Amino acid sequence: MTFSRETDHGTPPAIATGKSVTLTIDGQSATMPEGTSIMRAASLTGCSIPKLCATDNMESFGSCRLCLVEVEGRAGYPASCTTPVADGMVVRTQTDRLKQLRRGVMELYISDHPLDCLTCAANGDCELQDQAGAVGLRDVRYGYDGATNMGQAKDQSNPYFDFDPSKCIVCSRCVRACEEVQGTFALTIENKGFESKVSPSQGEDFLGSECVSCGACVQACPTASLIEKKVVEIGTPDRAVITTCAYCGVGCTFRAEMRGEELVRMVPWKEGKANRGHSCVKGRFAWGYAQHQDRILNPMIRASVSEPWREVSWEEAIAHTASEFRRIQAKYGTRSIGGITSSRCTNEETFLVQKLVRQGFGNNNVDTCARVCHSPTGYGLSKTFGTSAGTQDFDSVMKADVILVIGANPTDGHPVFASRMKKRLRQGAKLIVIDPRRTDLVQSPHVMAEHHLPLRPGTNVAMLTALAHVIVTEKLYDEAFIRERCDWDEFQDWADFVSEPARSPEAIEPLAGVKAEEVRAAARLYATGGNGAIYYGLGVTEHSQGSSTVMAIANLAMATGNVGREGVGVNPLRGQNNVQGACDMGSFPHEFSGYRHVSDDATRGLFEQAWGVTLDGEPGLRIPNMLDAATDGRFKGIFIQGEDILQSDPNTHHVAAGLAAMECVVVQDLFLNETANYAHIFLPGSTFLEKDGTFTNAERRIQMVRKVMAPLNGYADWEIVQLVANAMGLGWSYDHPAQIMDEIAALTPTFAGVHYDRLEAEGSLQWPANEAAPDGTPTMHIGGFVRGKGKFVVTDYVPTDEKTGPRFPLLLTTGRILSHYNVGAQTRRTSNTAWHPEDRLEIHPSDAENRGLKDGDWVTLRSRAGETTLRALITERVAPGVVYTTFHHPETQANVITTDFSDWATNCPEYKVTAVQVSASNGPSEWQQDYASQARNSRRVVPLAAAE
Amino acid sequence: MTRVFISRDMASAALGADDVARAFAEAGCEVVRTGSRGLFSIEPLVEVETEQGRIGFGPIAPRDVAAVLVGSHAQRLGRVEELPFFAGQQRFTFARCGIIDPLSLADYAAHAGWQGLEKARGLSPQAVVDAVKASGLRGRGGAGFPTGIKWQTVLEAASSTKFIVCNADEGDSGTFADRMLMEGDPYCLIEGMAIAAHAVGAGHGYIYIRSEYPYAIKTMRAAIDASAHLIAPFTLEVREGAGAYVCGEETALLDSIEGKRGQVRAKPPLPALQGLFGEPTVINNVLSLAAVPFILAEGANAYAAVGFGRSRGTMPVQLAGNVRHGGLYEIGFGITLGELVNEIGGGTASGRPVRAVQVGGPLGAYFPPSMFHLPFDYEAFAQAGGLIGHAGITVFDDSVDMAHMARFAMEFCAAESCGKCTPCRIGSTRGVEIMDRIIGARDAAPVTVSEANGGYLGKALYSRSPDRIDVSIEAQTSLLRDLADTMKYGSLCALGGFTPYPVLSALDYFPEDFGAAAPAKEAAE
Amino acid sequence: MEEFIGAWLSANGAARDRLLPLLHAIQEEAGYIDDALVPVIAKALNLSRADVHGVITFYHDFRRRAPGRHVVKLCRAESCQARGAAALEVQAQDRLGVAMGETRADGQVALEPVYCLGLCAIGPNALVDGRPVARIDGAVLEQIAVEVAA
Amino acid sequence: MSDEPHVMSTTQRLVYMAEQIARNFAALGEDRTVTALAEHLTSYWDPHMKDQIVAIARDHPDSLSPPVAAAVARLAQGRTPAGPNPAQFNAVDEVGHCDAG
Repeated sequence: MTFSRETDHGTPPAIATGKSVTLTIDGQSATMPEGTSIMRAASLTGCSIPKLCATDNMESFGSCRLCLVEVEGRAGYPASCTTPVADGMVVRTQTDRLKQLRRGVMELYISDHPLDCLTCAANGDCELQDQAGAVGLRDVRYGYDGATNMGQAKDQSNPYFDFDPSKCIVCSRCVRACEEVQGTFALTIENKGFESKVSPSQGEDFLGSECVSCGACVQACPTASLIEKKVVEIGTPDRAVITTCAYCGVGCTFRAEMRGEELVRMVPWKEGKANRGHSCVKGRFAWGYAQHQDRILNPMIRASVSEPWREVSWEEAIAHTASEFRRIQAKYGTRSIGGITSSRCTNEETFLVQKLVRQGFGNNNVDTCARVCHSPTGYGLSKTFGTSAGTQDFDSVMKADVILVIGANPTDGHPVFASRMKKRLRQGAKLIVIDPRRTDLVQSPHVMAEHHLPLRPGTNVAMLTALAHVIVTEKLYDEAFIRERCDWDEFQDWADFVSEPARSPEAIEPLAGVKAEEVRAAARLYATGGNGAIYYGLGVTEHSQGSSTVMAIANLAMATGNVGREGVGVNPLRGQNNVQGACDMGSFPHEFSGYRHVSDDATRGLFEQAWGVTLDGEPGLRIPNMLDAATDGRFKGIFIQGEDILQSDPNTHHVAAGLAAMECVVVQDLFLNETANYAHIFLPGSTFLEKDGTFTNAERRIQMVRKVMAPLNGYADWEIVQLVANAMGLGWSYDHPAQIMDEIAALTPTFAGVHYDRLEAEGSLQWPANEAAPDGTPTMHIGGFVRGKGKFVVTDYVPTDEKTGPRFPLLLTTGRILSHYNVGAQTRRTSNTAWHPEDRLEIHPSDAENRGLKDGDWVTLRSRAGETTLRALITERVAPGVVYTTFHHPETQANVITTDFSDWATNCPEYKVTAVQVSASNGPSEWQQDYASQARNSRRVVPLAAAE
Repeated sequence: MTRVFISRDMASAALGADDVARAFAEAGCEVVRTGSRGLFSIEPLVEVETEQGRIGFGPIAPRDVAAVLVGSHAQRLGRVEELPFFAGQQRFTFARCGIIDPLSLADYAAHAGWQGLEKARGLSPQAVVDAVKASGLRGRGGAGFPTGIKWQTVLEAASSTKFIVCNADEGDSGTFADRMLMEGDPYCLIEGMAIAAHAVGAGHGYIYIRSEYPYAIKTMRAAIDASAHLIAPFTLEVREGAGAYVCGEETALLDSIEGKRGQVRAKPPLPALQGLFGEPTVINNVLSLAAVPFILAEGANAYAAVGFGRSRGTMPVQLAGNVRHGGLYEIGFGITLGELVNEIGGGTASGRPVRAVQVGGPLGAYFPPSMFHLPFDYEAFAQAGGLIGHAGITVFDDSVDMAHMARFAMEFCAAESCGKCTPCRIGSTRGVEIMDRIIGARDAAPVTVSEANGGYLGKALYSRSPDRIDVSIEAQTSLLRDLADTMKYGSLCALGGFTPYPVLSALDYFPEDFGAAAPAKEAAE
Repeated sequence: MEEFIGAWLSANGAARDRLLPLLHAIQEEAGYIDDALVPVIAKALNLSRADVHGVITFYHDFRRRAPGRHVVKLCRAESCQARGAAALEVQAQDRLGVAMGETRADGQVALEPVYCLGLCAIGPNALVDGRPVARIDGAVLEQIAVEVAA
Repeated sequence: MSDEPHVMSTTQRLVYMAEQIARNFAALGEDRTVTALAEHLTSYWDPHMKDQIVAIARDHPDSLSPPVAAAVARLAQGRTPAGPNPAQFNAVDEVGHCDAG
């Protein structure tokens, strides 16, 4: 693909009314939907009307006055961006008079703009420059001795972009982008008239302002006033490749804009159906890790973890890997090794890793990082609805009337989707937030939750059942829907169960700590407020009753008829870019791709036939059970692709003990991660920029990942897995990931229609995509549930065994922050650390006061599992008795604290509830010190040249 | 006890009426504070209640109390309504102003108050709208849009929430009718708004009053409190502006009420369909709404019977600036400019010849006496390259420098531009610069920073050294015309769009002030 | 001031459209709107700091710094100019020792422009600490100067 | 639960897991709990874990609650101890087999 700017029709499409009008533009007849602007109509007809303040991802504004047109029978020269088309209208967009007016306006613009085009970073990629040319401006008769806004200091505080007010034309596109697209309202125009100036917050610099660095303003800027530092450094791009972001489960599509082999910038792609042209600070800017000096580019091996690493050739590394696995299996048995697939890798890579385990290792010991995040989603939604996935596409939120957010913090975790949700909220949808913390959604500029239920961590099921109690006892349920779509007897069992007085909001008030009246009001709103859509995150799943909570959510949606159309549904906000895909691809030890149990003979037969081996019909081990088996001496080798279980999994001591007990730990990753401290073989991985493949986002959307540069490590990850497989004698012969997808399609009914040629042509597909749904499935369960009748499951509240007591009186819950992603392996290696250089412990002022803590003090955080130290952040975001931290920095070792209690059905760890004590401290804990020294020791590398 | 009537109007107060009132009170009189009658040359005016009616004395100072009370004062005016300035007026809207205690509900009722609302409540909303249509009432804020049609649009808009907004952001120099009405007869405006609310189905209304009118704000607030029970369930509140002229533009005003920067919105959507908080909104000027009670009470025909051409009813004309009998003169449309300035206004206050009048505030054209034949009528003024606006007439004597006034028009636009659209935001500043060059060349002295601009705006205007452009009067005049063209046809709202009126009219009618015989009226369209 | 804001909001409501009334109230109470109050206002009305800052800087009325002890708002508009306001402006700057739009160094008096007070037949006019004064000539200016010297 | 750091042995953990699952099914009543638990263990537990819980039930019957014991008993029916499966392992072709050596 060569470089061309995306077509900009100037104004968004009209809100569909079904009516259309016919008009004449420059002699051409055009039929347009009612409400379309003249500007858009002209653009679609092929007439280009000059414009500066208009861009088609924002409402028209009408300030630049370049787009004036003539309309027959109307006085004056209406702005084409703000004037809708009308039947029979005759529009002229190019007349001498218009040229004269446009030149007059442009002359004014240029009278207050520096004439340094030749040395300007945006030279050649500047709308002002283009439009000055388009209107034929040749002279500025005002001279340059008048007042100007030039010569103002540049703001270079943001690590990724500069703001040069001298080049600003005050079109307000940045301000509007911040409001309309991002919903942060961090920008304004300061002063008025000639002194109007773009101002971050209160006239401060961008970094110190409310700006969240989503990049929407930079993208919107038509001049070099807001420009990426990389463009200044490298120059304007000369080609662009469409690809998919490798951060969270939103799955934003980007244009990777390149200059030669260098990536200049990532710009959100307007055609991207998940992000609709928007981005966040991670996807937009935080890709520098791909070139970070910490990346390991050569394979390495060592006999024991106390030795330094020895760089070796790929051949040696692969051969050693294969031989170690075979040696271990020969000695300890087939089931003594396993693998972990990565939610950050592509579907194709994930599929290959599980295939390696099932076909090559001959067992089902494959698991994935979804174990620690959304495994309860898979279990719960599969049991109730019949499909282990969310029911909607993201667009659906724009039709929701009541949005219920449970245990999710989308403005930090899924910011691009949060922006759309906030847009819908600004349009008037109502919001209910169930979360122990006062997240940004509860109250932030222009967003205010109708009800916030700040429940005590660990009481989700009790709370959801109380909501159900209100809906059932007040007869707010949708009987027609239930009778038609669900099993009525099961509903009645469930209704009887939830109706018991012990499950009323009043009964659980002492337990959950939320006023019963507020719970009742929230239940009524959800049940009766129109389209009710539930969005949830890890605050639902990462509990001892994660699966029950998911089923309780599904029960609520079914009871109120909020499934099976746009604007409703049950929507897990997936944590990682491809966690949906990794699960779809058969990464769980009990099921093949497409969620089919390994014990099912027909399915197994299909795979056995395709792969030419006999497959194990017994489920394999889950990650924690692998670690137990390792500690017991029965599990000796593991292949871990792109996951840092030591940092991300709970009870670090337990993980470390398990890993230490193994004979061959193979880590495939970009960096020497924490798990690699216990590894014997390190296979350098490739980034999403260096390979082809697909990711599946939280809305089941399969999107292309495209190689924009050659892998620095020499191989894409799928190639490395293939090398290992072939070294183990599996005889794979994939030349391109497209062939892997063909195999997936052939073996997986829900993916039957997914092929690269279709993805290329259509941009994306939402599974199921097969004969029954040739165009994919944006909304699931229309007309009926996948499993047949929707199943109401009785979800009894079973308190966690992790309990507070005199020694551990506080409850710790964990989460993430906007600028960082999971364990931070990527984002810590970018300038995103400017926003969040360390993990902090949020503690309520009263709890801090009781302990004599001041903001910023070092504190020891201690649980039954271990202790760590970090600095305190005193805030009323958390309730008294609750503390909160993120887990982005390995120094913090937050998972030293978390216990190995887990979800009863899936063993998803109970990250969100740990009983802790907090006390003043003066430095790092013993474990942190030991660990730091061991990590240093473990990371010694003898380079290839020296090793030879 | 003698009853005396003394105005509490801000203009009267500025001339010392409060001290006079205190003096009469101290002298044992019952002092009734009224609005102003509207002739400022006789303010502070004291009217003494007698058997012959209210006998006026003015202007009066505190020391004059005794002389007034014995009736011997030299400034004895007789019955005020019989003075020539008042005798010729047709006071429909201002019938009560200056006569009643503005906050006395009893006074208001006794002077035919609430009759319009009562009538309206007996009619269907459509019938009320029809009456307003039939009266021919056009928006008194300046644009002259038929009020009834606007109401019809709001009436037909499907929404359960609608608003009535009164534009009382009377920022035009030379106008004060809104202020006088709000201070002198606030219930009249409230009644008009209540009728509008009934007509379109609105539940709440706002009166947006500029902060420069503290008296009006106070009076309106008190009047709203006192009359709440009479207009219920309709409710009203006053919103105070904050010194932004542009908020007189209706969409900027709506944004300002919403708590935003008072920037102009692009239209469509029309406020009638998506106005305040996105809901259908009637937004009318004070005088439009205040005309409505008369129309309902006396009938549309009574109103429409007066007027000229398509301009029906009366217009409260305001005579201002250097004028002998400055004040408010309500009269049917059609009276000529000359009659107003010379006969009613009595020529200049300075006694020097009238050289120019600006009609319609800072965005209105300057006319020389040669144009005094113009009838006061929306269409006639538009045709002559001007506008009636809010019907303020500012009179200048022959000492005026019209180039300076043209510069001031640009300067005012620069000071008040909201900054949204480019022609106004940059153009107004460039306009000031051009005028400085023209004046500089005319005065044959190079412009220097200190000389041309000692003031606060000057600092922003000159930051770089002169460059090589043609600074001749001819070139700059031609550039001025081009700039005016860009502003007039390119601006988003009337601030940038109408600033060319005073500039070009000054240039066309008074070319001698611009240093050269500028080409006669050619670019003015 | 935070208490004042809290009390005002509980009496008057905390919707976005209360922003201008609140800013007026704060300015009436404190004489100006300190930048440090912006986050408090923003949070209370569920706005961003940028929103509030943009509004404060848009309107001429709102001050971000303490004003002079006395404020003279002198009308510069056409009707007053027709009655000699331009010359008066020069005189006033001289007599009060402060440029238009500024506060005198000693903080005693600020001279601010105002565009029309609606007293257009009796100019030149001013608001002296909120009190309207009309027909200002040399003598009246002198009275004003004495008044604001106090 | 004591406040001492808890490190569970694998045996303890399996018992804990089975009991935890049972508690979450308890609202169904004992019969259905036993069925559901047995199904769950069959579907999600690796063969060795199944063998272990069966062994626990056999060797330490007191360590399991009645419904868990009943479910494990149902699970035990028809199970043979699992172990390395050379045939399956060797189903991989020769090269792989050699490599493992």
